[in-house]
Amino acid sequence: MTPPIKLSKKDFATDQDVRWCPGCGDYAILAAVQKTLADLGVKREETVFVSGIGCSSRFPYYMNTYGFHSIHGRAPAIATGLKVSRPDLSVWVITGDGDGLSIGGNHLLHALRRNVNLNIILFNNQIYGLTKGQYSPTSAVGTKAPSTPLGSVDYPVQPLQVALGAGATFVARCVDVEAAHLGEILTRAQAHQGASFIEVLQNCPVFNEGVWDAVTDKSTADARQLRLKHGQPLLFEGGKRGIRVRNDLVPEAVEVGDGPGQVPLGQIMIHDERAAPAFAFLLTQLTYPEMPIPLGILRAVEKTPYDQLVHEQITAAVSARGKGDLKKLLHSGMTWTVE
Amino acid sequence: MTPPIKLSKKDFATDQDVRWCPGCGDYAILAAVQKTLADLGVKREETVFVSGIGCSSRFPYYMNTYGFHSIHGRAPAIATGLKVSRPDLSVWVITGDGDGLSIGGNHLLHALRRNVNLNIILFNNQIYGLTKGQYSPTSAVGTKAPSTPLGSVDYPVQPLQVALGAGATFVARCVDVEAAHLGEILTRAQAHQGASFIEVLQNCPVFNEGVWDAVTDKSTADARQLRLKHGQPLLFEGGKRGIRVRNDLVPEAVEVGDGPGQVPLGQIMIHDERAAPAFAFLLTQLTYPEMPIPLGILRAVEKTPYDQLVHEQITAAVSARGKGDLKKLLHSGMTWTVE
Amino acid sequence: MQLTGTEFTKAAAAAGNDISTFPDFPAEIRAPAGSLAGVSGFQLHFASSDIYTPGDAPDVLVAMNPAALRANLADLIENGILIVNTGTFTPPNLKKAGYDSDPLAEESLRQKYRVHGIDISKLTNGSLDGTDLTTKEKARCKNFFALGLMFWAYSRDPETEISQIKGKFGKNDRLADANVRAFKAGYHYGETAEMFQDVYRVEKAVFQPGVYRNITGNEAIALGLVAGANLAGKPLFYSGYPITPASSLLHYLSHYKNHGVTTFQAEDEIAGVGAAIGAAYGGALAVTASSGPGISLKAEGMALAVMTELPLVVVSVQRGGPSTGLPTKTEQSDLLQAMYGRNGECPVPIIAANSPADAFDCAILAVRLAIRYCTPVVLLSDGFLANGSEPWRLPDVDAMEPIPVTHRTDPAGYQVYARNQETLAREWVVPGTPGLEHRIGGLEKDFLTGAVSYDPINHEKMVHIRAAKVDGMVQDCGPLDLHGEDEGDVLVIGWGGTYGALRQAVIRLREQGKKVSHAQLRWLHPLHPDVKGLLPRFRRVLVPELNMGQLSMMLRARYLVDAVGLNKVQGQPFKVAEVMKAVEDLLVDDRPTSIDVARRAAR
Amino acid sequence: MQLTGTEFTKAAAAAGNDISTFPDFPAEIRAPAGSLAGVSGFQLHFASSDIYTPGDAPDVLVAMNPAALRANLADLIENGILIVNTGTFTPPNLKKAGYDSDPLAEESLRQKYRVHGIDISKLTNGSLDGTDLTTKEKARCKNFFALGLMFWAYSRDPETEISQIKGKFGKNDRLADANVRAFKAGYHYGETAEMFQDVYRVEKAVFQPGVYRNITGNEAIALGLVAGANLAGKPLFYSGYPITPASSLLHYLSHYKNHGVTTFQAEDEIAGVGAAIGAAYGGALAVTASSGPGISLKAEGMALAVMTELPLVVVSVQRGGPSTGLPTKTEQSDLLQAMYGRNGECPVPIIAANSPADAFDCAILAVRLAIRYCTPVVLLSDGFLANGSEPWRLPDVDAMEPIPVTHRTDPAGYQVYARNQETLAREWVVPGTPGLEHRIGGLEKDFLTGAVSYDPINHEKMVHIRAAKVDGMVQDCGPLDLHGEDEGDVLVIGWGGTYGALRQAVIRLREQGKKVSHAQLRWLHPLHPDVKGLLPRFRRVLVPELNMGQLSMMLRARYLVDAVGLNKVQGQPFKVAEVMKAVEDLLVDDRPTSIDVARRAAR
Ligand SMILES: Cc1ncc(C[n+]2csc(CCOP(=O)(O)OP(=O)(O)O)c2C)c(N)n1
Ligand SMILES: Cc1ncc(C[n+]2csc(CCOP(=O)(O)OP(=O)(O)O)c2C)c(N)n1
Ligand code: SF4
Ligand code: SF4
Ligand SMILES: [Mg+2]
Ligand SMILES: [Mg+2]
Repeated sequence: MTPPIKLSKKDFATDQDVRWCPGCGDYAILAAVQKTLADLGVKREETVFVSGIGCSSRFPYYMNTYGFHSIHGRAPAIATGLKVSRPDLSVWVITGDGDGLSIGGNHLLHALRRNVNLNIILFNNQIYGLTKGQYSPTSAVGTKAPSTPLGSVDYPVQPLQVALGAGATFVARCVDVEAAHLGEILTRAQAHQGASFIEVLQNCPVFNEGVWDAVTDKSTADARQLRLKHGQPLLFEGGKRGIRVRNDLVPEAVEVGDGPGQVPLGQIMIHDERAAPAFAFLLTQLTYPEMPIPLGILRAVEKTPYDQLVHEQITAAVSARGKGDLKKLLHSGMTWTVE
Repeated sequence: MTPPIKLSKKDFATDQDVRWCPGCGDYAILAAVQKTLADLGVKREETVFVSGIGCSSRFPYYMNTYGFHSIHGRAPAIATGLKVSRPDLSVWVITGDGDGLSIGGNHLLHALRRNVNLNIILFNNQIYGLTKGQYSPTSAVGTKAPSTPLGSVDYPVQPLQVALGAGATFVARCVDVEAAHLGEILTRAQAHQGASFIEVLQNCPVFNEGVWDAVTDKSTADARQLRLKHGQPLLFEGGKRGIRVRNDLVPEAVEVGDGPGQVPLGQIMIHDERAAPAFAFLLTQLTYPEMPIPLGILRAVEKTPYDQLVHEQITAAVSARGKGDLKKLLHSGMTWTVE
Repeated sequence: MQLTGTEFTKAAAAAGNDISTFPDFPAEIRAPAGSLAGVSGFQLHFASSDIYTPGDAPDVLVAMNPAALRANLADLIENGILIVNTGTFTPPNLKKAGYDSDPLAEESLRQKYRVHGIDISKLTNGSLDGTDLTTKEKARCKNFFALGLMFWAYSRDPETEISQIKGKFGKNDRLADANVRAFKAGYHYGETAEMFQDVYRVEKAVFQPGVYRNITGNEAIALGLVAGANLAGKPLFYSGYPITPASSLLHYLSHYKNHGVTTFQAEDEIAGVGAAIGAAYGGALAVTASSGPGISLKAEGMALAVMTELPLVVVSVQRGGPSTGLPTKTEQSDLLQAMYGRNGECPVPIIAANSPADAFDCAILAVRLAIRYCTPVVLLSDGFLANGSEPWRLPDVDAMEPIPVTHRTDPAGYQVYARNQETLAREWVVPGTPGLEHRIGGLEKDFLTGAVSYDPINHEKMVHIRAAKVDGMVQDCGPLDLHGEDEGDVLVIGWGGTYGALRQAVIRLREQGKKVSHAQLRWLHPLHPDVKGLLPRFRRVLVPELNMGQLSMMLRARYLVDAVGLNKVQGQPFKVAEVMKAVEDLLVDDRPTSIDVARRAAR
Repeated sequence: MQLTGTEFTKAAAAAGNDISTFPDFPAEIRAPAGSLAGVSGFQLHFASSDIYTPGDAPDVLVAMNPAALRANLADLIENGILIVNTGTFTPPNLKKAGYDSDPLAEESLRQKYRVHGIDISKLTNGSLDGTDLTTKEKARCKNFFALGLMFWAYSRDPETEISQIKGKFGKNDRLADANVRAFKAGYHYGETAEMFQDVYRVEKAVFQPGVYRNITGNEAIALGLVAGANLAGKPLFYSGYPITPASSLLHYLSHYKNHGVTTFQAEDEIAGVGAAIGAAYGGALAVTASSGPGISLKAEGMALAVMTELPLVVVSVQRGGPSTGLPTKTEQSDLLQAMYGRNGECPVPIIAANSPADAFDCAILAVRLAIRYCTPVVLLSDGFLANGSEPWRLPDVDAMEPIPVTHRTDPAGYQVYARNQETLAREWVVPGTPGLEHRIGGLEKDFLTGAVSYDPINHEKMVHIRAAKVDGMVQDCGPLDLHGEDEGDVLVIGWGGTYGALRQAVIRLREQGKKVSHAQLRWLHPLHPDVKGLLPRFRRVLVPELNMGQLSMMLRARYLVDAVGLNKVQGQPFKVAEVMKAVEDLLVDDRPTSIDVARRAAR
């Protein structure tokens, strides 16, 4: 056997022209995924990207792996069938805020609650890109879009809250242009046994330019982003500030230190990926401008994935009853013979 | 004008034979709803019950109000259209754990996140009753049912967690047979402006007999139920025990008192319906047998309902641009005349 | 009553009779006993000649309460035997059933039928005196009393049944004992009272030699799918969402885990077809099933399978529509939904099972076509077949033709949409194969590379290829199931579960010397190639369907034949007499272009 | 190019020409400029005679880059004018377009067309020297340069356009100024260089007097719905989920809030139809719209509306299928989905708009039918109509016939499913009405009380009533749109957006003395009652459709007429010449039973 050749990022690119608009955040995500897979040394042929419909859902065309650009909102269901029948494959789901949370919300919910061993990346640009810019279920109230010239009045959902409500075992948030951080999270997601859900804050320069700038802008990122590190206190602004949780479970951003008006480090909440879900839920309540927004892994707990349980049950049935024999099966029940 | 005649519970019953199985928990819920509406003095003609498909969804046939027994899982969408176009009506949604959380999960999610002013009652019997007993998304792992002779392997969802994940503004839980408590909660739900979500633990004696007995059984209820009262400490077993939340947000059931090994009342968590959602989420983590299960209103916050915002926008548009004139509308844009 | 019927069926089968059953149960799980909505019927036909339907008008009706009487009396033949449980004919029950006065008191009833009033409730109770059963438990035994009565009436061997009951109730021998007591009491009551003037004895029908078992349509499909997967050497992946009358497919298959069957209870029908597509892409034999509105929900997914050309079996167990309709009643009204219920030109092959046992073969055929042509296939069944049963001669497993599957592994020259020239199937390449990584999806495909293509000519070409692939399946059609000469006065042409009624009607008409033939179509899309030549060789063509004329429309459009529909949409199967009458009308009168069972029934 | 086309259209309209446009844009939002997938075309036809289509082969082609040339050259008539922006014919661009060498260098090109190579990029840039525009901004102005060129070529008044540009860019007068500069530069360039041999001047077409505006199909439907609601005195409730090419209906209507319009962007198509049903139940004029796969998803909801008999308008703006297909291309392949894409016997009336302006009338008709018959109604349009435009003579609002609505308020004797004898409509009783509280749903209904009924005869009766209600709408059909005599050699019969091409083809053939007539069906279900009598009066019947023969199938099945299909499934409208050719073939040759545009196009 020849030793496997180490693949490079380029090996994960296809010969297709990438058709996203110039400046679209999707390019950066694509690059990060390609690089991560190369770094992880995964096999192209054992990797499948399944997507729905949307700009983001074009993703599989640009990955030189197996890929399925399916129908709007149904990727989690299709990926579930694939993963359950082929647990040997590494299955990724690419979806958008419209694809995954509008039409596809239910399938996402069920893939997460079943804890199917999928890596789900939701590109959140707070807009329907492909259909030319209508507001989405994550768009802020007041979004002016082709279908809401006077501003939207629907309250948005938070993707991470939906995921936690579904009982997701791995919940994370990243930013499109932060390749290194994205790579780290993707690596963790790939290692996680069960459904991994990653929200990527993505810029759509054409229909929603700068919607995440307030939190992703490099110059202010320090003050507006809370980098989650398991076992570490929730600190930001270079450790100068942190998050304390009051007795009534209200989180506060405080100055850290021992001076007057400051809060000692010991009172700063310690991040725990493995905590009960209310903790992660509390983190999702940290929203700009009142609070820095959390980036990284909010939750990662172990729970046997659905696909594995399905196969364990099948294996158990086979060992309990013996490998099924078709003839016997047909002849079961009451039979009689005519001569 | 003649003064309105006060209606009785019986006035809310129809002439239809109620077709649920003898002993079904649905009877008690029906009675409680009929009584509450009579007590509240609502007008039958201004009340509409919309349901999907399932045993529970037969409910509208037995209410002498307007009613719509629609299709499987879609009641929240239908009710949204009705309420948005007719905000003067009081619109109730009746759904089951299958109807509302399996096929209809997405519509439920969106009705809740939009905060449409509906009263949604989900009858949770942890089973598909109407189709003869398959397990549902709320069934415990290991449920043996016609489609899972070896036991189900899907992890269940918690209806209340799904609701909180969707950003629901009113979230409550009741038991089918506790008429008085159910009546209180229904009354509050009806008063709540926005989407009210009530999970009712319902017994299906035919396919899932006694699934809630562990927590609903009168003889042990005291120890296993946590009655939520806004502004009051989380106490149960007649106040002998209570819930304390540790610094790392883990809730503990403790003996209350000042004796050794006991926890002083002051450290017991105070229930706050208006707290940020992580608090209610934390309450949903209290599950039998480790913990008493919370009953009552977990969350109730004010937020202008969607239907109201829609109409405010329309009204604002009319006052800004004047009531639309069809002739003007047709003649808008570039026109030219041919003689 | 379902239990009683099932037991009787087994007994008849064991006695070597040809059987055909049609349980007709209410939509409510447990409608209040005694109400009209709660009537649970079970019609059973057995005879010593080959039979094809559960019997038209029954010869004997056992009415366990007033509602049952009201619901079924109209079906009983004149001078038929009517057994009534008088113990339930109480004023409240009469009221529930909508009777103003006691119908048993009416002279006309006794003139028309041979009425036997028996207080079955009381007799059953009596038979259980001294047991520790609750009143409720006792009441439940009364069906076994009735069964015993019928066993006596039809000279069945009570011992087989007694051991059956014991087997059924297993460890709970308190109940077994009670039911056996009730059963015996009924049997003995008949014997002792000599109630019946004629005691039926059905002789063994002439059967092909072999081992038989009794089978329902859904059981047969489940077994056929397992067999198909077996023949293809593929794991079976079945995903579905419960819905009457398709649910039991999921139930049966979930018992076959040791046969490598994976069952997935999806969150809805859309996920059901979606997961199946995912599994098909992964290389499994993927199947999804549903009924009526559930099939509507699968439309978008089925279209995706058409565009991506993946093997997939979609079973549609039809029920009464439209909308939620009549979930527990049978109908054939989803043929056109299967043909046209998707956007764009989106052809899928469609085959239909014509009897419970035939459903087994059809399921295997569906698997074979899906794999051979790399395409979604629709298998139509209906509520009548799904729950009805007949004796099924067990096939010789070793003699079954294998279903060859090839998954390309050679990367050299691979083109995603290159086709097999004979079948026009593209290659089924599964993830995990090195060097063959490729992307597929729902946008129009380049005819060779499979890349997204908006090219106008390519699009048209692909539309034609997809159509040609289905049309080309005529090569797999096998012989047409034609009974009678290939020319004559009337050709009766049908499809699906009406087979029995149609075949029997034509047999009887032919016995009367009428020039009538019968073809039952297994292939609906493509239509069997022989149909074209056959139609013009008959003076008239009658198309009986349990819908408003769906196959009829297809035949008329395609062959410009002035086919006459016999249409019944009552949630009930055809009666042989209805079909015979329609043919007879057509033989004497050339005018009608559609015949309406309702008009007569409503007379 | 979309902008350029729109501007030119307006100018032509203002000049009094009859216009018809057909924007053909790529599926990608912004496919990489210069790639084949990124080609954005805009075909415009104007003439002084009545015209019905955006023109077959264009007389002039402006290719802004090599890809545009490659994609469109085949359409240009021989000896037509070809204007090429040579500035973009760089090696990378040529490669992107798939050219191995520069096509402009080929002699054959110049022999076939009147080629004008112009470095529009450079000229545009030049025209903007001295402005503070970025390179990108400058590059965007080049379309206006091209527009200026065409204005000169067709002798259009540049001043109207200049003020249009200024109006368009509004406050941002930096860009307005730049575009005006570019536009003028183009105009002047044409003038100065005297490039074109013939300068077109289109005379005013003969129009009925009145006030006109230019309108697209989707705009027309949006306005028609508002008008319909107005005529009915009802608030309009529109719910939909974005999908090409239906999205702009939602966009347009969301601007009409002050007309009492509520727009609801639902979470998916199922919720879209669901919310509409809820609103209909509440008494609003409820409308939902979608396309292709989105209509599939609405099937179950539509069936519920059929069963509950609620007024509802469902607009299906067809696009290329199957599956996701070709979202931005036009097709007529969803007629049978509208007819049959639901479970059970589930009839809905179907009408189709035949031109952008006609869509306005059809929308009102759909509203009228929905209310009058208390039923869901499908209005078919397509991508061609949705985005194409034509001049529309504004109707006299005061002369429009009101749509009467009655909501029963009298509880005495109310029966939920009692019907109006003329229309078979049940009464539309809305919540809020005291004493009329009632329950409806998707299970079969008792024909009078509306209670759930599993009665066999009642079911059949209801199936017949639902069918009869739709069939009875023939009373509302109005005259058939027939051009030519009601007998002859060939009847061309079509529906929907093919109207223009078909009518023009038949006009031309008749000018040549051929005995050809043309009927365009607005009513697809029920079919117009005159069709039956008309068909046999022609030697041959040609049914041109942008599908594989869907109306054709309906006509053949119903009338047993040997109709010949002219079928084109290329995502493109018919060309007049294609239709003429097919008729001519049929006039000389009686044999073909279907004609295939592809075979020719692929030649
Ligand atoms: C059944 C169906 N409904 C609607 C559409 C149209 N559609 C395609 S993508 C999309 C929304 C995409 O939004 P999102 O998922 O946020 O993706 P983005 O383009 O923003 O990356 C819609 C509405 C469709 N293709 N299919
Ligand atoms: C589209 C569709 N799919 C499936 C069904 C079958 N079905 C009816 S009710 C039901 C589940 C009901 O479960 P739940 O909502 O928990 O109600 P319950 O009967 O337990 O009260 C199912 C699967 C249907 N009627 N329609
Ligand atoms: S529209 Fe937005 S999301 Fe879509 S490709 Fe362009 S920039 Fe990206
Ligand atoms: S099956 Fe269960 S839920 Fe349904 S009516 Fe019977 S007891 Fe109630
Ligand atoms: Mg998006
Ligand atoms: Mg349930």
